[in-house]
Amino acid sequence: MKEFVVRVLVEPKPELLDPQGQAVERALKELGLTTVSQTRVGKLIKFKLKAVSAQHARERVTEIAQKFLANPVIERYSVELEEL
Amino acid sequence: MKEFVVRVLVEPKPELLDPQGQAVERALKELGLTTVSQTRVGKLIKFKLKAVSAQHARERVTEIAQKFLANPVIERYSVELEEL
Amino acid sequence: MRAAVVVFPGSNCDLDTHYVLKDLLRIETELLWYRETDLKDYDLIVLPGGFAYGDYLRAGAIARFAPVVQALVEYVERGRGLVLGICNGFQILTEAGLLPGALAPNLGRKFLCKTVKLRVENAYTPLTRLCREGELIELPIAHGEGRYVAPPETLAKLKSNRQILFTYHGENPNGSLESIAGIMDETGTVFGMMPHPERNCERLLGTGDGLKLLQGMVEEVLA
Amino acid sequence: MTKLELAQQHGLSPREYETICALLGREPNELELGLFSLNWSEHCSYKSSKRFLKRLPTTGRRVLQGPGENAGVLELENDWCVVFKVESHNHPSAVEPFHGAATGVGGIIRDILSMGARPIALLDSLRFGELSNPKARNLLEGVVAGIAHYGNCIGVPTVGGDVYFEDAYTDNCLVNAMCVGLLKRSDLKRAVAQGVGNKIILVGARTGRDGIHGATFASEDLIGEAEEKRPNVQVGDPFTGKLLIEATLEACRQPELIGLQDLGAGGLSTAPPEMAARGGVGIVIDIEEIPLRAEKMTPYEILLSESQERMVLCVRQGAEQKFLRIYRKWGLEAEVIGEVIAEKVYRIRHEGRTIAEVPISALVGGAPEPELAPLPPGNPHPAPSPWKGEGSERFGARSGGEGRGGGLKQLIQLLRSPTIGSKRWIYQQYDHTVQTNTVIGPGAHDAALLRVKGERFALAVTMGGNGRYCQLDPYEGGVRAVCEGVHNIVSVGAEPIGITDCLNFANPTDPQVLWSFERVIAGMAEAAKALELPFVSGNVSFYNQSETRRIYPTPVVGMVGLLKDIEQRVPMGFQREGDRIYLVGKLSGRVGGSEYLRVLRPSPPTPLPFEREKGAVRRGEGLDELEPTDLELERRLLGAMLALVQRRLLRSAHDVSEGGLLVA
Repeated sequence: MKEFVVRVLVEPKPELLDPQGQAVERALKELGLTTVSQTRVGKLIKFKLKAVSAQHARERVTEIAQKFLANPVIERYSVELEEL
Repeated sequence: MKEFVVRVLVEPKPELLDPQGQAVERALKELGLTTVSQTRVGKLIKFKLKAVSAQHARERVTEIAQKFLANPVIERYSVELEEL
Repeated sequence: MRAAVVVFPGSNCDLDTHYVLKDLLRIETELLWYRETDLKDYDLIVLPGGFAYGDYLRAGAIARFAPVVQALVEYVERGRGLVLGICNGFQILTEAGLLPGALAPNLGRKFLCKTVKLRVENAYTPLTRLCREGELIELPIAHGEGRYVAPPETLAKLKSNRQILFTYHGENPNGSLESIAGIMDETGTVFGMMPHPERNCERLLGTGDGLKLLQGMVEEVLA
Repeated sequence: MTKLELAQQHGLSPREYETICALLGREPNELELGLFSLNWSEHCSYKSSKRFLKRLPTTGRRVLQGPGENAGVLELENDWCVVFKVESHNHPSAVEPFHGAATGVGGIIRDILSMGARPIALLDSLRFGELSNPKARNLLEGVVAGIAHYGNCIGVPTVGGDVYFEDAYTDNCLVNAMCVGLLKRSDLKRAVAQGVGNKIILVGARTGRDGIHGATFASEDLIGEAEEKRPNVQVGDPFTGKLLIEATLEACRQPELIGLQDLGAGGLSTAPPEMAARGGVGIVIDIEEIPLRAEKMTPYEILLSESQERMVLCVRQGAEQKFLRIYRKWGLEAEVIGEVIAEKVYRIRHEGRTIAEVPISALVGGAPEPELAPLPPGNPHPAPSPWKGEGSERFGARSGGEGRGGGLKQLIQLLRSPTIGSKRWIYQQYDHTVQTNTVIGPGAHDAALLRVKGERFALAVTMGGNGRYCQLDPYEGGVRAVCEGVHNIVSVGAEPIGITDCLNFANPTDPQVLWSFERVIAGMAEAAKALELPFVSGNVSFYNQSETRRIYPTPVVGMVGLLKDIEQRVPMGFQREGDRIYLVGKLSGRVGGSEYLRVLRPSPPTPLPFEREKGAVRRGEGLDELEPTDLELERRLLGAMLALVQRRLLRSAHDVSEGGLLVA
């Protein structure tokens, strides 16, 4: 069994209004980052996982992300894997 | 000016109780990911940024992350940069 | 008639809802532990407000996998009875796919507890049968993730099937799509609403508008 | 480092260290030092305030439990009792506002729960710097969000409280939380351990490194230490808190439950010895039995940890499995960690060895009272008021055009002051209708009114306190803190029946602060005796100062009232055209300490209280003088109002406070 650090990044769908993203963008600009655009605020779910292979791990995590970690109506997700 | 996609990942400090992380870990295990451990739930702040150089962009973002995007008392952060 | 109010770890309005059904409407009502899966002889099942599983990750995201919700899917498929999700209950039903759409964080990014006006959009449903179409009623809301969102094709179906039951009137407190505050499923047996009818069933606490909604469900079963 | 230096690092003075060695007959080891540092902290022992607090009246016909327990208990009607208390989380909130405030709410809820009562209402009193200061805004944002997060998730409605914005609180915000609970007299529990062999069970969350030195931290000055000294911030989990309420209420229905207590400041180092002291027994604890959240924790860290959502139960020997089942059913940790022993000591065992053993009487109540003498400032009156005026100011009369005609403009300016203006932007973030008992909620009246399902009586609750009055005249400020509560309760038609309080002050080591502490208590005691109101619980928070600022002496009073018939409740708003309006009580026209002065007569920022001017503290010239309260008049006013309520002659009522008659 190998050990992986898994990061699932969940963010609001582009077409969905993201009030938190807008608020953060306003603040970033006030703090001097004037060239900022398209700010989105989402969730990071990070965990360690033992699996036989990276490919197997990615499959299992993707299935769970689709079913649980993200709500497909309002969110999209990406899975990142890193072997320890 | 170059354009970058910036991702700032903010998570609770390791020694701090993370009730949300614990709840998500219990759920992941019940959904069959039995070999999960050390689950943490944090924030993802994503935005586009124009800057003269990657190095300059990273400096500016790091400064703002420390002051605003993360609460140094209870959170730690990492900055990821990708040139478009 | 037998009713059940589901108790998740973290439910807060289970006792409030149980009080209305049992003490005000005199219906035999049980508190149903979330681990139960035998729902056969209930005519009405209510998923109450609260923070099931602490609402961690997303409101209702974890509660949806509770044994009682799995059993609920089958209960609905067999049309065994009526299901009403109030606030957290509505969030759980959308996460479980028993109701279309989703409840996103409020546009104002803050929890909101206030009384709002609602317009009854469809008065020919068990929940609204004691109301008139277009009638304005007052109910309290208390939520942080109450912004109803759905893709265009779902919205179109909701409209054509007249599945929209309530809309916020005068102000849209949380930025919901077309001010939607409550809907039902295509079969007309699963209902979800963000406002809390059980918190306005007595003149002592307000206008009492909430009672006739729960009474409607009871009368539908007894009819 | 010598043992003495280690003791001082634990916040213990050389004199205290000597006392410890005398009590033990030897030098304490590091673990025992940790036990003493928490049990003898100001927060847990009240060592600097005990002798003054004794002057508060604590008896009365309705008092079932006065100070000394987790919360006070008063009898109501038909075997119902009300349980209530105030707790402060000022220092943790200054370090991390969200979690500091959230854990404050969690802690006070568990104090009520450990009396066997279901929590039915929360109130909070908050003090911040001026809103123009960004630091104050951040603290406000974090504190309100933390209270909302915990209160809303745990399902206890937040129905009242108050908030002031004053420069004096810029560096030290105040977060006082009050919780009210109900129970039947037969269900009353006490925080006691008794019966040799009975088991001690730890329930709730696992133990981690949260907030170690939290209690002693509260006793240190917050001078520039917040940055480097990154105490492990305590994080509250309202979800576990809710499970703890349901499981504990179920446990309280079991006859084999002897007593229980919340693990507050000090965690396992203070709760078991306090329970043992009340039962006149000793307790032995096994470190290995304690469920941990972090790896490689030392016994020292485990005992001093202040992880939240944990409680300790004492249950009859043989019945422990029943209680473990109840808590595990709700998904909570539950382990037998020790038992009651005859020898009156707190004994800690680890891997079969005793690693610490201290007499209970040394830990609980053994702290020597520091020799601090209250010293009044240069003359019998407090420091100069921030406002310099010529002779006593009659509102408007003296100030030419500003008075006549200017009334509307001034009203708008007063209403714009954040202290007076609507607080809807705060309380709308709190769920104040859950449990469907809120008949009068926040923003609607001077007090909140809660119905009790199936009963005719109702419960009025209020919370508040004006620190500025106490800054100008501590005695009069103390009197007014009690009278304001009485006015608020009687305005909804209820009869005030009991008081809890949180006394927020700066360093007790400063004689003048101790003087104002003594005077505030004298004023509160006098008013409470005159109005026959017992103090049944309370809290003291010292060390609320920084290098540049010292908070006003701020007593926050929580008060409960009984309305025998809910149909006799009195709303606030005017009801019908033609109704006559009466002003009752004396109108002195004095404006000392008023919002009028602060808003409409701006002056240099408030000097550091008790500031020396040219060698002697100078008393202001009248402008700041507070009109002394006539307690005899207050007594008759209270009686008259209750009579009017009983005869249903009142259409509505409102207390005249900040902003005076103009705003009322």
